[in-house]
Amino acid sequence: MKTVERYAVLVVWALVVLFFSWRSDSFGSASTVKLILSTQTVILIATLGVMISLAVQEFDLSIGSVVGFGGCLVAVLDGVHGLPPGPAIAVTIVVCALFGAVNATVAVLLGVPSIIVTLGTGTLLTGITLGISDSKVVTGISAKTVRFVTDPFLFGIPLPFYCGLLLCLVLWFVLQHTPLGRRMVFIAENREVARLAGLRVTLIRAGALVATSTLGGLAGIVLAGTNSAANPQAGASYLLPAFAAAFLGSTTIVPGRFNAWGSFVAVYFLTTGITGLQYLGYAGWPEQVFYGGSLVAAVTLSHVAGHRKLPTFA
Amino acid sequence: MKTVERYAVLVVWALVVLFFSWRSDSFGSASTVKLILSTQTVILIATLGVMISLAVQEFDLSIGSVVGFGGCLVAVLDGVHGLPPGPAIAVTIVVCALFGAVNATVAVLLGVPSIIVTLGTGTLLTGITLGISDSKVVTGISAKTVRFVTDPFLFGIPLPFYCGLLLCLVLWFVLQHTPLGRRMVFIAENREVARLAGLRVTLIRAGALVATSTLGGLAGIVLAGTNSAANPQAGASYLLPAFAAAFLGSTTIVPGRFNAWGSFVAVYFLTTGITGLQYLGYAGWPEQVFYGGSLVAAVTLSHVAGHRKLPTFA
Amino acid sequence: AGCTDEETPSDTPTQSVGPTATDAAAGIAEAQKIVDEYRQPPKWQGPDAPVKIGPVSGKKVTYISVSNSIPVLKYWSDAVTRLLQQYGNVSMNVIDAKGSVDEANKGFEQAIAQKADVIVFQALPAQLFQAQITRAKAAGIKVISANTGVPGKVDNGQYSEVSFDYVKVGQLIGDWMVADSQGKGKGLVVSSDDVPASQPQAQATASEVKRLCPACDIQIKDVQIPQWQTSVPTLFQTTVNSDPTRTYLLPLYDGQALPGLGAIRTAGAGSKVKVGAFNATPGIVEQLKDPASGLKLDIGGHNEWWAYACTDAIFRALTDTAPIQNYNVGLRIYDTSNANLIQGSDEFSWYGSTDYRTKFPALWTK
Amino acid sequence: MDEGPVLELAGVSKTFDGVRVLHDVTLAVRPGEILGLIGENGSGKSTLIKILSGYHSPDPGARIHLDAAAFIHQDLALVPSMTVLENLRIARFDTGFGWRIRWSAERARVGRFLTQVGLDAHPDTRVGELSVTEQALVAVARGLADIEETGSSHPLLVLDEPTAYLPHDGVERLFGVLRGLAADGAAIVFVSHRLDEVRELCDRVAVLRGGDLVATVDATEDLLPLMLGRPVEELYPDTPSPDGEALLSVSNLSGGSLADLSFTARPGEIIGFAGLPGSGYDEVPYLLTGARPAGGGRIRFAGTELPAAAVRPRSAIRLGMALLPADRAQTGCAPALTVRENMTLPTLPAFTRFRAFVARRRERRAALEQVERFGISPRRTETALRYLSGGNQQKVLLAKWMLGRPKLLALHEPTQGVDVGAKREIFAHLSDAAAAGAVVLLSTVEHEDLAHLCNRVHVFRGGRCHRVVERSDLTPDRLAEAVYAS
Ligand SMILES: Nc1ncnc2c1ncn2[C@@H]1O[C@H](COP(=O)(O)OP(=O)(O)OP(=O)(O)O)[C@@H](O)[C@H]1O
Ligand SMILES: Nc1ncnc2c1ncn2[C@@H]1O[C@H](COP(=O)(O)OP(=O)(O)OP(=O)(O)O)[C@@H](O)[C@H]1O
Ligand SMILES: [Mg+2]
Ligand SMILES: [Mg+2]
Repeated sequence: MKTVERYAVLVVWALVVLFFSWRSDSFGSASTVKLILSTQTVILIATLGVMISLAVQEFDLSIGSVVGFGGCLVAVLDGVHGLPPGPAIAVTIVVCALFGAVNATVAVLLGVPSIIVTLGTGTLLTGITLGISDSKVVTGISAKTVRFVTDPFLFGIPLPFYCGLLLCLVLWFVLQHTPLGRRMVFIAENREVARLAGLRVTLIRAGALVATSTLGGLAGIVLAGTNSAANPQAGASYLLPAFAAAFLGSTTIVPGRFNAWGSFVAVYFLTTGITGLQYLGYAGWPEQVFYGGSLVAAVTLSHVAGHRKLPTFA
Repeated sequence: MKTVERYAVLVVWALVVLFFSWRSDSFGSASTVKLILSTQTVILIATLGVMISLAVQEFDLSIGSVVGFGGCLVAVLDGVHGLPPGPAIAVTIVVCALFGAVNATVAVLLGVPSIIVTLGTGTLLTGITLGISDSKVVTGISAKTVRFVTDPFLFGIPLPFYCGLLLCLVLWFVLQHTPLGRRMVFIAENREVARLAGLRVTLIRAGALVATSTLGGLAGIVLAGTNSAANPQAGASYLLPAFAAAFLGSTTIVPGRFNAWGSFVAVYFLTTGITGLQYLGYAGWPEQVFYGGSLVAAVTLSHVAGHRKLPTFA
Repeated sequence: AGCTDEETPSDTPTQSVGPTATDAAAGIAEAQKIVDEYRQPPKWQGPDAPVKIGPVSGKKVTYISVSNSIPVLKYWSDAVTRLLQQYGNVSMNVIDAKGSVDEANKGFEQAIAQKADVIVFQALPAQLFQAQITRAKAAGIKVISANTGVPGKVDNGQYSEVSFDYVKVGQLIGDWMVADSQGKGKGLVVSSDDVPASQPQAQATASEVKRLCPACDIQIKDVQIPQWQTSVPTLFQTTVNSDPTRTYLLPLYDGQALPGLGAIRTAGAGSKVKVGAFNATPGIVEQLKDPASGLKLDIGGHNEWWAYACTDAIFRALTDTAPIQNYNVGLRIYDTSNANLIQGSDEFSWYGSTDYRTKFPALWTK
Repeated sequence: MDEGPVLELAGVSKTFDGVRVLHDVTLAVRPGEILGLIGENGSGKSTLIKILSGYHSPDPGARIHLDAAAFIHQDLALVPSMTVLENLRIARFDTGFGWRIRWSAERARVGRFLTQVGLDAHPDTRVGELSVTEQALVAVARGLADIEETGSSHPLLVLDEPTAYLPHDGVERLFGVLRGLAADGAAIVFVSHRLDEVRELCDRVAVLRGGDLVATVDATEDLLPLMLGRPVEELYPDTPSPDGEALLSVSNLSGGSLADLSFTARPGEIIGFAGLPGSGYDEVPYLLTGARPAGGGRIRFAGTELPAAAVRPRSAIRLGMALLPADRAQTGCAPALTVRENMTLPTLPAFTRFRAFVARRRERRAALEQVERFGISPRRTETALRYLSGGNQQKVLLAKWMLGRPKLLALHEPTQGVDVGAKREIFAHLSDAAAAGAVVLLSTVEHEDLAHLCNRVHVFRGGRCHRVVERSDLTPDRLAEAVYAS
């Protein structure tokens, strides 16, 4: 049963792939794989970002805003103020990390639940993003940055995907194999007990929130680089998909825990269905029905297969 | 300290009102009060809806979709199929309640965390909404329905506001003064304790999810009636504001618990700021900065004043 | 000015064309004339250069729509798909970006992977896709942008731009306000800067009003899509409350106006304000007949006409024919005087002109 | 060699929300010394310990000297969903290259500590799958592991009521370990409400009363009066004599580690259940009341007969049963809610007007009555339960069930963490309930209590009841013999 649970989502994924390969001639091809892998990097990074907070039972609802903000900031620095790509990216990441530190201060030090804090700070940051970009698409990102982000790197897939892959690897290692990873799970399970056991709960929780915002900023940079421009409103559309993928990911590979490869699988599983439907010509509402339906089905299936508690949230 | 905590949000609200009355000539007037009270009914009802689930530690992320769906369904039934308003409204409410029952089945009976379930079912329902409305604005809601929803009822404010008020009263009574309310608090705190104390945990949790969807449907009906048309896309924009208000509400009046009057205050507090800014001519991004900022400030303030744990979520 | 305006729009749409009215009466008269003209069925002013569509058969088009959950966008993608198939045996793959830039990017990648011949992207800011356009061009794919605001404006590497003349729409809204208020109107334009066409349209309204009516007054405020539901209702009411003489409320689109119409109805202000917007969306434009809604003007752009124009632009791109700058897709003013035209479910019958159905195919020679 | 004290504190006070719970405590523990720390419930023992561990900060003016220390907290502080290994080593995993946890080394090490405390469990077992007793051993093992980790030759080990859930042989083994540690130079602070244990193990005893350190005396002194500050009364009430028809009859009950249990009980009977961990003695309260699903068997209670598998907590309560689980933190209480709210949870309909809304004044009065009856401190009903000491929380939970005047009390370790005075009160309440015609079922490791209170005790081995010791031969020694004899 354990194994069924672990791989339930993978099995559903395989079925989805088979189905679409059968129905559509062009679906089952290397170019589809390339397409699916190379276009979901932003959401992959954002998902890994929220997953880190979720792993210590913190909800970061500001992720969407940070993605939008990060993209605009790097575009403003690089495109408008003419900073070279390196410093522009570095400054953006630092600023996003600082934003995460603000979240952490209010949520962890003052003890206000992170879900409310980030709902507020996220809205505030969206306002700021609109302010700095004058509510307009920011353009002028240097060609170097854009090429760096969009040129094929290996097997025709651009570099950011491999960054995402590396990130998965790192997070998998940290969560599964290092003391920090275990401590995060411990904190998620029972914060008080973790404190009594002598863990630096405050530091780890704060660190997770900072990491989330940092990855959010990175996702924003990739987004802006891919488009060579940044839309201040673009971030909002990443909030729910990132959470959906992180939650779905927590039902597979290491069921019951938020985990990196689970998130990876979830991101690409959810995209596969949509891409398949598009190949078949069903753009529009069928996509949403499929997305929602497959999310519920996959989660329920792996849950029923495992008779196991999923991470509880409320 | 207790009292400061209880009324911190009210005090901040008063300060906001004073500030805007001072800065803007037209702000401090009966028409502003009327405006603020009469335009927020949809969000008030949606907030009360999510509050009910939150009170038993269930997250219903499908509320936005249900609002959109309810609006479209009533418009389709009344406007397209020509059902009289009464039956159209009744059918809509029943269908929304059934949707809530689906959420409840998967979340409570199968035991999948409600936050994932409703993320999925919500997306699915959005797809269905687009399907039933053919992705178009649905129109033709009978004039009677529209007048019923928009005609001034008392002090120039239309009926739905008073429905919202009544709902607050009922929910306040249930949550604060009935055994059911007390039991909901226990279920939120510790499900196992509640079960061992003989509470019908499953039933109450399921009931809360059904109630949330039912109120979501009601909010949708009010929305469609007010606009005399239903936009299948409209629901999504109610998700975050409803959660923001419910959370903010949990920090005031009965701090530490999700409560009806707290939600009421929160809804109107958050609107007041936006309205004031609009009077001063700052529409656009300053609104969001203010909204996010005042949310964080109010929550933090009442938290710091109370030295008390807010309801924990994650 | 008006329908016979053949000048290509200048780069800065805010800079309006035509005489500057020095005295108020002349301005009002001119505005009135334009409004009257556009109340009539739109006349064909399309291209006359033919295009040989023999070679297009079997070619592939990818069409990226910003969100097919929005009714009119869904209609367009369906209609263009049908026309391409019917007249040119061209197959079209529609991608719904669901409002997400990433999904739109995926559309470009998918088109490149599937070796499409033309990519159309609909109502997405062209600046966002410079890199993708460059890559598509490198792969030999022509890119057409649609409805980004100014017809024929191609400054991000696309092959052509096929758009409603949003600048004209903005001007018409301004003309209507000037005429309707007899040169005394005060108005609020509610833009939505996250929509690419919004700034040209909003600026056009403001400058048209300034040109024809020095005594009039226009403010512009920005309410973006995620806030339409929550901010527009209060914005309408605060505007009226803080200045009861500012009675012209001019959101860009009637979809944006919809939540505000509810607020007006609720406030019983239907007779005190005049809401004017663009799109003539079925379901919303009907509210012209309901005095309580406050909706007094809804300019319609002919959606099937646009679909033909878009099809034409695709044919020209597929055959490497010079693109058309401005298709002058039919616009018609609906207001309380001709609201009776809004009848039945066939929105195209409201416009009273069907020329495009024969004129366009006549250009598409084998 | 003259060693300085391992732990030295002076002027330690602690105030919670204006209430002083520790007042100017001064104390020193030397290497090799085992210091007992005793006091009534709520006298400040755990608070003092949490100050030592850095969990609470003391009021200004305190001086604390302490080098290397390990703590075993009250309520164990374990995470049930994680493995024994993770619980033991969470704060100090041994890592290899790339900060990778060395699982095999860890497993070996943990295995060693588990052997030391006599727990036969795999390091990868989830703690939640262990019994409460086994969990207590895990907590002890963690303390030992932590102390080894300090690497100090004179570490301090602090144990806050580690024996509350331990059976007799577990206690003996623990004492052996502690004595060994002390002989190697460790200092030990040992908290317990079992004064005989304190006397047996400790050299000196510090006595807290109401936050004041009233004395630090030799363990041979008479501790009870010092601790209570009042004359001592008889601990055990008279065992009531049952009469009438059987109120409860159980046939072939099985489930969990328990198989095939049958017995009957008459009103007024107090029946004990004893055995080694895993023998099934502690399943009875849960299976009878439907808290855990029974595998088979039938139950007849108060004229209703039904399959055991069909019992749910709700139906059990309706029939007049009450369950007091041992795991207070996970299944017993809602710590964030008030004493009153916790107390009236199962009986709320009794405090309503028209069965519709809560008559809060009546509810408060009833809660206050219980607070007085059970001597709960502080004597307030509107405090959140989490702010009560462990023993007082336990009293609240018993008071909660007594409010409903149950006809069957199924209790698992009802006096865990309860001081002698309170224990006496709890026994008196149980005896009163029995005298009023209730059946009391008592699963506990406290053989002394069983011997004094019960009409008979069922002793379990390997999931089956292998002997019933009747009132006539019920002595602690007989009982221990029945439990441990092979
Ligand atoms: N966090 C807190 N806030 C307020 N009061 C507290 C808090 N923790 C403990 N107290 C109070 O401090 C007093 C001492 O509690 P403590 O837990 O130290 O008692 P104890 O001696 O360990 O009792 P027991 O034998 O029952 O475990 C009690 O009155 C308790 O209510
Ligand atoms: N929570 C745990 N408690 C105890 N042992 C564990 C735990 N998690 C893993 N281990 C053990 O540690 C060893 C290595 O762990 P794991 O299987 O995760 O690593 P791996 O095989 O190198 O990684 P992977 O299979 O993911 O590539 C295994 O023997 C595993 O059983
Ligand atoms: Mg392995
Ligand atoms: Mg204690």
